[in-house]
Formats: sequence, C-alpha cells, structure tokens
Amino acid sequence: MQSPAESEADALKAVAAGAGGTLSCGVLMNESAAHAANLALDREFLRKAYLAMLRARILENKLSSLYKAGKIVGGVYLGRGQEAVSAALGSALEPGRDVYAPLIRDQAGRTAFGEPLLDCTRTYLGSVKGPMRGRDGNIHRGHPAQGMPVMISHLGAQVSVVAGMLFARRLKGRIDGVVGATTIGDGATSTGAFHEGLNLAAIERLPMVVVVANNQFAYSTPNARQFACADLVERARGYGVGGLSVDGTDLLACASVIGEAVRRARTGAGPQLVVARLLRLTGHGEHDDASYVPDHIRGDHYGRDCLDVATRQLIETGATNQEEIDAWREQSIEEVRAAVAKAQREPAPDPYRESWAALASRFAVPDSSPTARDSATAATPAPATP
Amino acid sequence: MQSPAESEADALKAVAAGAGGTLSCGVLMNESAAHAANLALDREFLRKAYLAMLRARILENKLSSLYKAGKIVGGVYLGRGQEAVSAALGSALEPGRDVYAPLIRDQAGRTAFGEPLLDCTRTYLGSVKGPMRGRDGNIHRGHPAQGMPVMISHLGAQVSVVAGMLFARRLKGRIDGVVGATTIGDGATSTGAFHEGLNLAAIERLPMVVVVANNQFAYSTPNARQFACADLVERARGYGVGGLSVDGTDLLACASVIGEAVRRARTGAGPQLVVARLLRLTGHGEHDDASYVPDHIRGDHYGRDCLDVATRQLIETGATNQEEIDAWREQSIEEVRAAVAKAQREPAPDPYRESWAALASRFAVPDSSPTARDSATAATPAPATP
Amino acid sequence: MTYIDAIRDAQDHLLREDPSVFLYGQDIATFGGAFKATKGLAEAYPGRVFDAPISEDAMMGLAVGAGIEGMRPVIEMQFADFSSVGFNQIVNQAATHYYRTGVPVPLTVRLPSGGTPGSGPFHSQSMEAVYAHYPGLIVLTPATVSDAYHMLIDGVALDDPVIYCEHKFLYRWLKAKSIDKGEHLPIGHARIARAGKHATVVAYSAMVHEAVRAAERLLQDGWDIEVVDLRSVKPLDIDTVLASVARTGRLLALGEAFPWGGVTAEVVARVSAEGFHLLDAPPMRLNAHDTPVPYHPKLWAAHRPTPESICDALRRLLAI
Amino acid sequence: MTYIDAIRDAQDHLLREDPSVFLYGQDIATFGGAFKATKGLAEAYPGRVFDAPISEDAMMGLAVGAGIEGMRPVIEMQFADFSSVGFNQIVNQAATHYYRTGVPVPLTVRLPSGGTPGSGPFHSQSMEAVYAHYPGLIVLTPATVSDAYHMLIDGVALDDPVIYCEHKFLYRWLKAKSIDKGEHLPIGHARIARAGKHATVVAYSAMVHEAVRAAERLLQDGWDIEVVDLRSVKPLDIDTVLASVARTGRLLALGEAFPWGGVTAEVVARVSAEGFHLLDAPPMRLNAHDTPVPYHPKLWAAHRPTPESICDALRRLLAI
Ligand SMILES: Cc1ncc(C[n+]2csc(CCOP(=O)(O)OP(=O)(O)O)c2C)c(N)n1
Ligand SMILES: Cc1ncc(C[n+]2csc(CCOP(=O)(O)OP(=O)(O)O)c2C)c(N)n1
Ligand SMILES: [Mg+2]
Ligand SMILES: [Mg+2]
Repeated sequence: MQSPAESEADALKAVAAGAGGTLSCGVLMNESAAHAANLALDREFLRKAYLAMLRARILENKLSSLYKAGKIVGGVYLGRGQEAVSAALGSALEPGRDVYAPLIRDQAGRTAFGEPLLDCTRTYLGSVKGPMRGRDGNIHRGHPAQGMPVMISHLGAQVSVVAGMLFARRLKGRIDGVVGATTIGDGATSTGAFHEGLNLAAIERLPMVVVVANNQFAYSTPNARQFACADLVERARGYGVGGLSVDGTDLLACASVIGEAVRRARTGAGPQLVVARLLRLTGHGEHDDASYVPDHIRGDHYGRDCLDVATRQLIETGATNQEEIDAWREQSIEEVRAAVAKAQREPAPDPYRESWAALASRFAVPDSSPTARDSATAATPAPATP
Repeated sequence: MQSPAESEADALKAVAAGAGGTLSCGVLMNESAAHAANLALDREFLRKAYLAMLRARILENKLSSLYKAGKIVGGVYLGRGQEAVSAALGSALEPGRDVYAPLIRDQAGRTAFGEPLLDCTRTYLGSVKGPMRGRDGNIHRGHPAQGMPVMISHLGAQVSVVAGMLFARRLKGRIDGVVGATTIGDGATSTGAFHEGLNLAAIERLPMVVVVANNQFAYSTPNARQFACADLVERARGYGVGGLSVDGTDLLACASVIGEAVRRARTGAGPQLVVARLLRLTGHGEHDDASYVPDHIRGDHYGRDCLDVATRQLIETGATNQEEIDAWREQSIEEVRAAVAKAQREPAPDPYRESWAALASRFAVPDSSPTARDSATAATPAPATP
Repeated sequence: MTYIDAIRDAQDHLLREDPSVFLYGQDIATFGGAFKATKGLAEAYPGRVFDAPISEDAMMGLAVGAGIEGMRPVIEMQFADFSSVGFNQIVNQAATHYYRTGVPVPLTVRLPSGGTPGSGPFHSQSMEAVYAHYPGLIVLTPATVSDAYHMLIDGVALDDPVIYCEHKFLYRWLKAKSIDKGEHLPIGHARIARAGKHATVVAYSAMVHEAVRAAERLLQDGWDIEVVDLRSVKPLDIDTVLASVARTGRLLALGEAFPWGGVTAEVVARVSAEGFHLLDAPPMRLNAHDTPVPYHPKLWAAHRPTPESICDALRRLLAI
Repeated sequence: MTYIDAIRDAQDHLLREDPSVFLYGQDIATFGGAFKATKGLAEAYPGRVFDAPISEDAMMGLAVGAGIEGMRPVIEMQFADFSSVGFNQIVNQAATHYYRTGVPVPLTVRLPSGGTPGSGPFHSQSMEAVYAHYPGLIVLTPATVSDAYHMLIDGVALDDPVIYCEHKFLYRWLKAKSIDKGEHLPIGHARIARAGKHATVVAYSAMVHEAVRAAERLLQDGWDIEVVDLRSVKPLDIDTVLASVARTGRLLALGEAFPWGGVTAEVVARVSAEGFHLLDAPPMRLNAHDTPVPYHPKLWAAHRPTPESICDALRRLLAI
C-alpha cells in the first residue's frame, strides 16, 4: 500500500481491490464497493469533507500558536493528520438527525457536522459565552441535547453513552434512519468501557458506527504495547458487528469506507467498527514534541499528510481547483481570526456570579441543599443567589 | 454434533475431525490433533479428571442437601454439568508450579488441582479453621501464596490477577514451564475486566489459559442478551491469542482441547482462549430452580450430563470399570461425610477474638491506626488484643 | 406489603404513569430480578424492561445517554457492590453532566445495599458515602416501606442522577399494612422516627430500626431517645438534625458503613460546626468495624452496630 | 530538588535497593511518564519499568497478582481521576485481600492528584476520601519534598496496598535544597508544619502550604496560627491533632476536595468526639465547592480554598 491512489479512477479501483479501503469480514464486498464508488463520486460530499479538513487545519494551527503564545490555559489537542477520517465521518452524518460524539482529535468532524467555530474558540479561550461557560475546556464541548454529547476525559466512556442515546431514540420511536457515531483512539480500545459499550451496542443491534483512529500511538505508547492482534478490525467479528478498514490518510477511501459504514448502520445492519490507519502529525498535545515517533514511521506511507493527499485528490477529480482552495483558505483564515478575536473580547466566567450548583434540582427545605449549605462553609467568594 | 463420541476411537476421530473438540483459528490443526490424541490416551490423566468429577459431584450433592436443610448460610453455587471442563483444566495444571484461579463452578477443577476437601466444607460451614476463617464463604476460597488466588465476586476480575501473578514470576525468573489458568462464564465475558485482562495478557504474551464455560446462561440471561457473535471463540483473534472450542459435555474432548491449550501456553504460544459449550444442570445457586431454561435446551445435546458421558467414555476406553467407579463413589461419599462432620464440629469464628484488622501493617503511633481507634468507637464486642 | 413490594409497586407506577421511564438491569426482565423487584413488569410493560449484559460501566453509560435524550432510566445493580464497576460512569459522566453542559441527566440507580447474614464482603456493601462525596448526585436511603415507595417515585422525577440505596435486610422483613399513596414527606426532609428527649440518634436505612429497637430497650432504664431518620444523605437535612439536638443536647450518629468518613462523619462534623452550642456532651459515632463485611453470621452481627452496641454507646453518651 | 524530583528519586532508590519493586503505568517507560516522574528509570533498570495499556482495571489486577507473588509493584495512574476505572480492583480486590486471605498485597498506586489551573473536571480530582473510606487501604498525602521522597519509599515497604496521593500543583513549584535521606517521621505521624497558639488548621497535601500562607498573613493582625500537616489521611494521627487543638482551642479542617464527607468531616468528627472539651469554639471546615472542579482558572481559583478564604474562615473562627 505504498503508492497512494491519487486519481479518482485509481482510488476507486483501489477501493474495489481492497487497497485504499478494504472492507473486511467479507460482508457485501461487491455491493459495498459499488456503493463506495457512488459516495466517492459524490462531489458535494467530497467538497464538504475537504472544506472541513481545511478549516480544521487552519483553526488548529491558530490554536497551536495561541498555545505557544501562552494565550490558552490547559492542554491543546489537535487532529493534524487525522482530518480525513474525522471529516469523512462528520460529513456522512446529518446534524439534527444523527448523534455524533467526537473525541480528542475531531475538529474536522465537528466542523463538518456543523459545530460553530465560536464553540471552539470560546471553549479554548474560556469565554463564559461558550457552550461550557468556562466550566470545561478545550475539546470537552458539545451540545448533548442536539445530538452532540460532550466527552469526558476517561477514554472509552462515550461508546455506551452514544448507545444509550440511540437506545432512547428507539424507545421513543424516533430511530428510523438515525445513526450514532463516535471515534476512539487505538489506545482507548484497551479500555473496558470500549468493550462493554460496543458489546452492548451489538446486543441491542443499534445503528452505531465506531471509528477507531489507529494513529499507531497512544500518547507515547506504540500499538505493540496496546494490543496483540494484527489489526484491530479483527475485533469486529468477536463482537458480531461489521468491520471495515481504511487508509486514514486517503480522503477518497475514507469517504467511501466510512460512508459505507454509516450507510450500513443506517439501513439496519447493526453496529459497524471502522479501523483507520494513520499517523498523528503532531504531539499528543501541543506540549509534546512526539520525539518518541521513530523516523521510519514518520517517513512511511501513513506518515503522509492527508490534507495534501486530499488536495491532490480533489483537484484531480475535478471536485475543486487550486483557485477555489485558495479562496477557501483565505476565507477560513479570516473566519478563524474573527472567531478568536470575538472569543478573546468576551468575558471570562465570574466566580462571584457562578451559581456553584452541580444539581438541576432545588429542594424545598431551606438550607438543606448541599449546594447552599456547603457554599456557606466553602471558599470565598460568597455564593450568588440563584 | 448430536451423537456424542463414546468410544475411544470415535472420540479421537471426532477430535481430529473437529467434532468433539474443534481447534479453531486454524493453528496447528494436525500437530495439535495428534497431541490431543496423546492426551486422550493418557489413562492416568483421564482417571484423575474423572475421579475429580465424581468427587466434586458427590460433594456438591451433599452441599445442596445441607443448603436445603438450612445448614449453610448464604449462597451455594454448584458446577453440576460443568465438571468435565473444570476437571480437565484442573488436571492439566500442576499444583505447586502452576497458577489456577477457579471460579464459581469449579469444584471439580479444585479437586483435581489438589484443594483439600476440608477447605470446601470448612468454608461453606463457616469453620474458623478454614482457609477463609469465616471471613469469606462458599466458593470464595483458595491459597493465593500457593498459586490458587481467591476470587472476588466481581466477575472478570480474576483474569488480570492471574496475569499479574505470571508477570511477577517472569520478573522473578520463575516463569519457565509455568501456566496460569482461570475460568469465566459466558456472562462474565461482557465485563470490561475480562477484556482488559485478556488484552493485557496478550500484550505481555503470558503463559495463560482462559477457559470460558459457556453454559448458555448468566443467571437467567441467555447468550443472546450477552453477546452478538456466533461463538465467543471468535474473540480470540481480536486479542491475538489462540482460540479453541470444545464440547464441554465430553470429557475426552475437554481433556484433549484444554490439555492442548495448556500445552501451548506452557511452551510459549502465549495466551489461549478456550470456549466450552455446555449447560449448567442446576440453578444459578441452590436457591434458583432455573425455570427460565427452556425444555428444548435442557433436552438437546448440551443438556446431557457430562458425568454420565465421562463414565461411559472411561469404561469404554478401559481407563476404569464400573467396579472401580463404585468403589470410588463409596470412598468419596465417606470422605465427604467425614469432611462435613469435621467442619461441623469445628468452632465458628469468635467475634470477641477477631482482630478486626484489615491491614497487615501495625503503626508505631499508639491509637493512630484506624483499626484500633475505630474499634473503640465501633460496635461491641470489644476488639481483641492482636 | 413489604419494602421490596413497595419498590416493585413504585416501578409499576412509574412505568404506568411516565412513558419516559424504562428499566434496565441484569436478569430483571422475565426473571424479575435477583430480588424480584421487577417481577411481572416485563410482561405488563412490553419493551420497557430490559435484561442487561454484565457490563455495569456500559449500563451506566447507556443510562446517561438515555437521560440526555430525556428518558428516565431506572438501572438496577444486582448488588450495590457491583456498582464499583460502573463507578466511573456514575461519578464522572452522570454526576458532572449537568454542571458541565447544562443538560440534566435524569437517571436513577437502584443499589441493593447493606448486609445480611452470610452475604460476605461483596454482597453487603453500603456505598452511600462514596457517591455522596461526589457533586452532582442525589443519594437516597429509605428506611420505611412508605419511603421506599415514595422516594423512588419522587427520585425518578428529579432531573438529577439519583443513587437509590435500598436495604436488602429490609426487603422482606419490613412490612406495612398499606402505603398512603397521597401526601408524603418530600425528598430533602429528614423525619423524626421516634420522638424522645435525652439524646438524638441520627440514622438512615436499616439502622433506623436498630436505633428504634435500642431506644425501646433504654426506655426501661428511663431514657427517652429520639431517632432521626435522615431519609436522604445528600441532600442532608441538617436543620431537622439540629432541631433534634437542640431538644436533646446529645448526638449519636449511627451507620452501618465503614468507619472512616461517611455519613456519620458528615453528620457529626455538621452538627459540631453548626450546632456546637446545642451539644451538652461530645457527639458520638457508631459505625461498622474497619474491615470488609465478613461472611460468617457471627462475625457479621458483630461487625455492624446492633441494638446492644447502640445501647452501650448511648449509655456512655448519657453518662457524660 | 522539586517535589516531582523527589518522587522520581524515591523510585530510583526503590528500584536500586529492592529487586521486588517494579513500575507499571501508561507512558512511564522510555517516555518517562506524563509528568516525568520516571524519567530515565526504564534505561537505568531494564526490564523493571513497563508501559501499560490504557486499562486501569487490569493494571490494578496485575498489581494485586504481582503483590500476591511477593513483588512490590508501583503503579502510576496518569491522573488520579483515571483511577476511577481501576476502582473496583482497588477497593474490592486489593483492599480486601489481606483480611480475607491473610496474604498481604504490597502494592502502591501513585495518584497525581489535585487541581492546577486549566486542568478541568477530569484532571484535577482529589480522591483520598474515597479510598480512605475502604478498609484495607493506606492513604498517604505528602505535602513536602522530603515527605514525597520518604513516604513513597516507606509506603512501598508496607505490606498493604498504599494509595499515594501526590499533588500536581506541588510538582515543580515546591522545592527543597536537598533531602535528608536519614531520619524522618514514620508513616502514621502527623507533623506540625507551623507552630502557633490561637487556632489549629489541620490540612494535608497542597493545602498545607495555603494554610501556612494564610497563617503568615494573619500574623500581621497578631494571630498566631498552628498548622498541622496530616501526612497520611489513613491512618489518621488524631493524637497530634488533638494535642494541637489542646494548645489552641480552635480547629479549622481544611481540604481541597469536595465538601460532602471526606477528610475534613473525619477530622472534625474525630476531634469533636474525642476532644470536645478542648474546643473553645465550634470546629470549622473549609473545602472546595460542591461542583466538579471547573476548567477556567478564575473558577478554579474560587472553587478551592485560597489563602484569602482561609484567612476569612480563620477570622470568623477567632472572632467566636
Ligand atoms: C481511562 C483513561 N486512562 C488514561 C487517560 C490518559 N490519556 C489521555 S489521552 C491518552 C492516550 C490516548 O491514546 P489513543 O486512544 O490512541 O488516542 P490518541 O491520543 O492517539 O488520539 C491517555 C493515556 C485517559 N484519558 N483515560
Ligand atoms: C460485575 C458483576 N456484576 C454482576 C454480578 C452478579 N452475578 C453473579 S453471577 C452472575 C451471572 C454469571 O454468569 P456467567 O458469567 O455466565 O457464569 P455462570 O453463573 O453461568 O457460571 C451475575 C450477574 C457479579 N458477580 N459481578
Ligand atoms: Mg492513538
Ligand atoms: Mg453462564
């Protein structure tokens, strides 16, 4: 798989031959290859995904500079090198209908799924107007009531949450045509939460897609210290779910394979596990120089930049051209600049006006709520009246 | 697989053909089948395993009567119908060298591994002389320092403990020729602990055997609500471990397949997952009538009693004869009677002499140990002086 | 009507009245649960009662997801002790959700709690203190048949994650003629289980009954003991406790759980801080011993407070 | 020498002196750990320092198994918060093992604990209270560079499971010229961090330093505050605390953790019960707010006690 498929025709051939994106576990090979072709041909889909990749890259570059300039407190986690997988998933989902639980490296997917740019800059920069109001930060953001749950840090924990959202929709009679998707790292597949969540989804046969972004490292830990199977997609069969592999550096392949997984889930084939192989082209966080990644890995096929590959692919397929890309880039830079500036001008949360209430419930007994009472004996500032 | 292989020759043919015991995941089929044949031919092995099955059955029948007579407080958990799997594993391990972490239905394996009968009666009957001294009960017993860790109730939790014991032995340079084994139910494969533990063992390539006793139910819950794959052995590949299936009602098959798994682990092939199919021929505990098991399942191939099958197999292979079996039975009944009587005569733990100390450490500061201090403010009786 | 019947009836009521309620737990559908708390409900409410795999972490994740979608899942842990496996989803996902996102997750976890003879270290635990420590959870500990019923119904109606600790010892032992299904004390209020004047015992769950038993014995010596039933340990109705201590001047905080920290520490600390002047004697605590809950009935009975040890403690308290 | 250097050096010492010690944790081998607490140790001690998969439950199970075999594993949790995933193995397997079987499991879990600005709800937690509640665990909370060193070495030498809570805020901020590697206070003893006479602040871990800071400010008003550093929260050296309260007559229990239950409740409850007559004023507590630890530095700083809020609390305490 050393020669990337770079023309549309090549890409499609590669998909069909199982090179660019292999559909494992022997399900529906012909049918799905054909479908993949359709998706890859979907010009609008590719343009959307590409634009999301580009916008994410530009945004993340800015976040990186802000971090280095000391303007962001806490960690900055980027998806550089993982945009093709992320954008393909985000583009295959339908906001307002589907559930999408992005993880740590999913800026591109978030963008494709329609997350406002301001959500990101406000959360990173601690604006009280952001969706997390300064209570949580960086990649911990979303809109749970609108189908985008907010990750907790504990890896693997979102799998069962997405399953629960889908389970609820089925009970409410609103499951038709819905897909729930989440991403997860290679390292996070070692968690019990991943196992329990995927197994539960399989038992309930939920319309769920779990995309494993195998970027070969969990922080500094290589795959060899994380699992002993040849390829994580071999787990699919043991859960009784569909399994697909894809070259995560190849947007056309991602579009077809991830699109196919989403289509299968949407049309009743039950959960789908997609394993995308790639390399994170940045540190674990911006504090990390990733010096533990050996040169030969950086230099191999998966070390290539998926955005460069996608640019070539889109131009060669005629989905866009350099001029349009340049314009998109300009526009994105301006949007990012504006979103950063706006968030920076916005107020930080004010501890004196913070309600310090972890409960939605208010209790009738005066002073018996732990919140009110504990605040009285807790740190200054005094609690605001709710 | 409806006609049990009942003569030695048939059994061996069945093994080779993958009927009585199939060696999945395509590893070493010929070699292992040959080895299986050797094991099955091992008259002493079969006699040992059979005797363990018989003794376990007789002991458990007695436990059941004691429970029904109100002589045992708490639950009674039996392995009826699972003795072949359990005894085959216990017999394949070497006490003093190997690690064996039996689970809830492993009386036969315990017996084969050399657990004293009195350990069982003392623990069930609450004798202070038992290995658990009345602090823990029923199947929660063992001798951790002698290679037999004591299960906690939380399912799946022993897998990583066995891995840790093996890991330690490797560090101490005492791993050569050692195997660590544990059993687990079909239901317990849904735990994150099982996943994390098996995956860790695979990464470390520990000489470990995990035997899944798939008795088709977890308490009342059928396989269909527990996993969605066709056969749990399909999980092996996803962990990068060996995978073997066996008819758990067939002692010859169990002896060869489980023996093979143990041999593989012992000789450096890494962890082995064995999935044995069978049916629990009793309630979840003796309080349970298992009325949720449908008649057609009770009546099918796996509903047969492995002890009957083993009796026929051993007689037909000439490993023993009815006369000897009758003598063994008489002797076992007597041994069980004596062990029950002895345990019943022994004192219960005395709360006034109990040290109520959860820590091995004693601290220099008088009264600062939580034990001493808390006892002073805790329930009568007064704490004993340690 | 027993305590467990009340729990079953409350779930029946919830399923009947609220279409957003569903039940999820191991062996709770056709089998009706390890303790029969859901007996007949799967048949009565098809598609609303589900057998869960042995995956406490995923069970709780599912509940959070369903709560986000506006459902009101009621999760049965087979034993409180096994919620340790779902601990992360409870304390980090469920408990933090409203604070972080503003979206409440109305879910209820039923924890069959507390010791019974012969149950041993892993089927006897009382985990209320562990959950109450975490912001964002409500922890209920009903001691009566009526509270078992009403607090489950009222708890499920709350928009926050509720840890409902039901005591296994009370399941079949505690009976009531019937339950007044109307007016009842809301969540957040403690209750005077027995009025008295010489000392206050603050207890919750099964220990309320042991305290009342001890109080009755001490009556023979002329002591009149007040027993406060906390009902919920978070929120903790310290006002009712303080009012009682104001009447009696003496406090014994009583619990079945492990002695370090926990409800008794919180009660004594709060009363000492907020009602110091009300105390005529040092406040006391009585907990279980600082060991795992032992299996043997003789050890078990001595591990937890008993009417005898409560009487002893009260006599010491009254002697000061 | 910083607090984190001391932790590294202690592990270096342990690996050098005790062949039964090994280190196991995520990214701790070549990478040297998320906080560099094991930097260079994998190279210095080949085959003794291992990268773990992201499997906290199995990591703890492995530690128990190794402990059974007589090894002394030191487990690094990447953050204390993630130990919630290994919770079951810690509180049910490790903590109960000695009591049930008589076989001790000498293992140590290092928990990078406590808040730092911008770390948010899942990288800031203080879990000492949760673990201290369970019988069978020892919970250490070193506040100084010297204690970070000695208590880790002494903790690993104990035959029981040790939860070693190291405070991330102190990692690089707290420095000492050098560590006296000889005589030192054993585990189980609290320490007078600052002698005083008007009130006692009982604190542990990072809050010891905030308490000392507050005490220094109050000196300007003529108040001389004693600060007790608990060092270990289980066992809890109540004698040293009582002796201090006997001197000052006033108690403020200070903690960074959530306010329900926890160390401050245990301290106030124990002092109230055992040293009631020593108190000239109601004992006080100061904890974090009852919400998850917020991300934003401004919220974070107001969530936990600060020198200002400690001074405020002490002024109120001294005014009574
Ligand atoms: C349960 C848990 N343990 C440890 C961590 C600390 N941690 C955060 S990210 C990370 C590595 C994740 O690797 P992977 O899943 O491969 O995702 P990637 O960062 O490569 O995208 C670790 C160990 C965590 N967040 N959760
Ligand atoms: C983590 C956990 N959850 C729930 C239980 C309660 N429980 C005890 S045995 C059992 C069923 C186990 O089924 P399986 O693993 O198939 O073993 P079997 O009883 O069939 O041998 C359950 C749910 C438990 N012990 N541990
Ligand atoms: Mg990774
Ligand atoms: Mg089973």
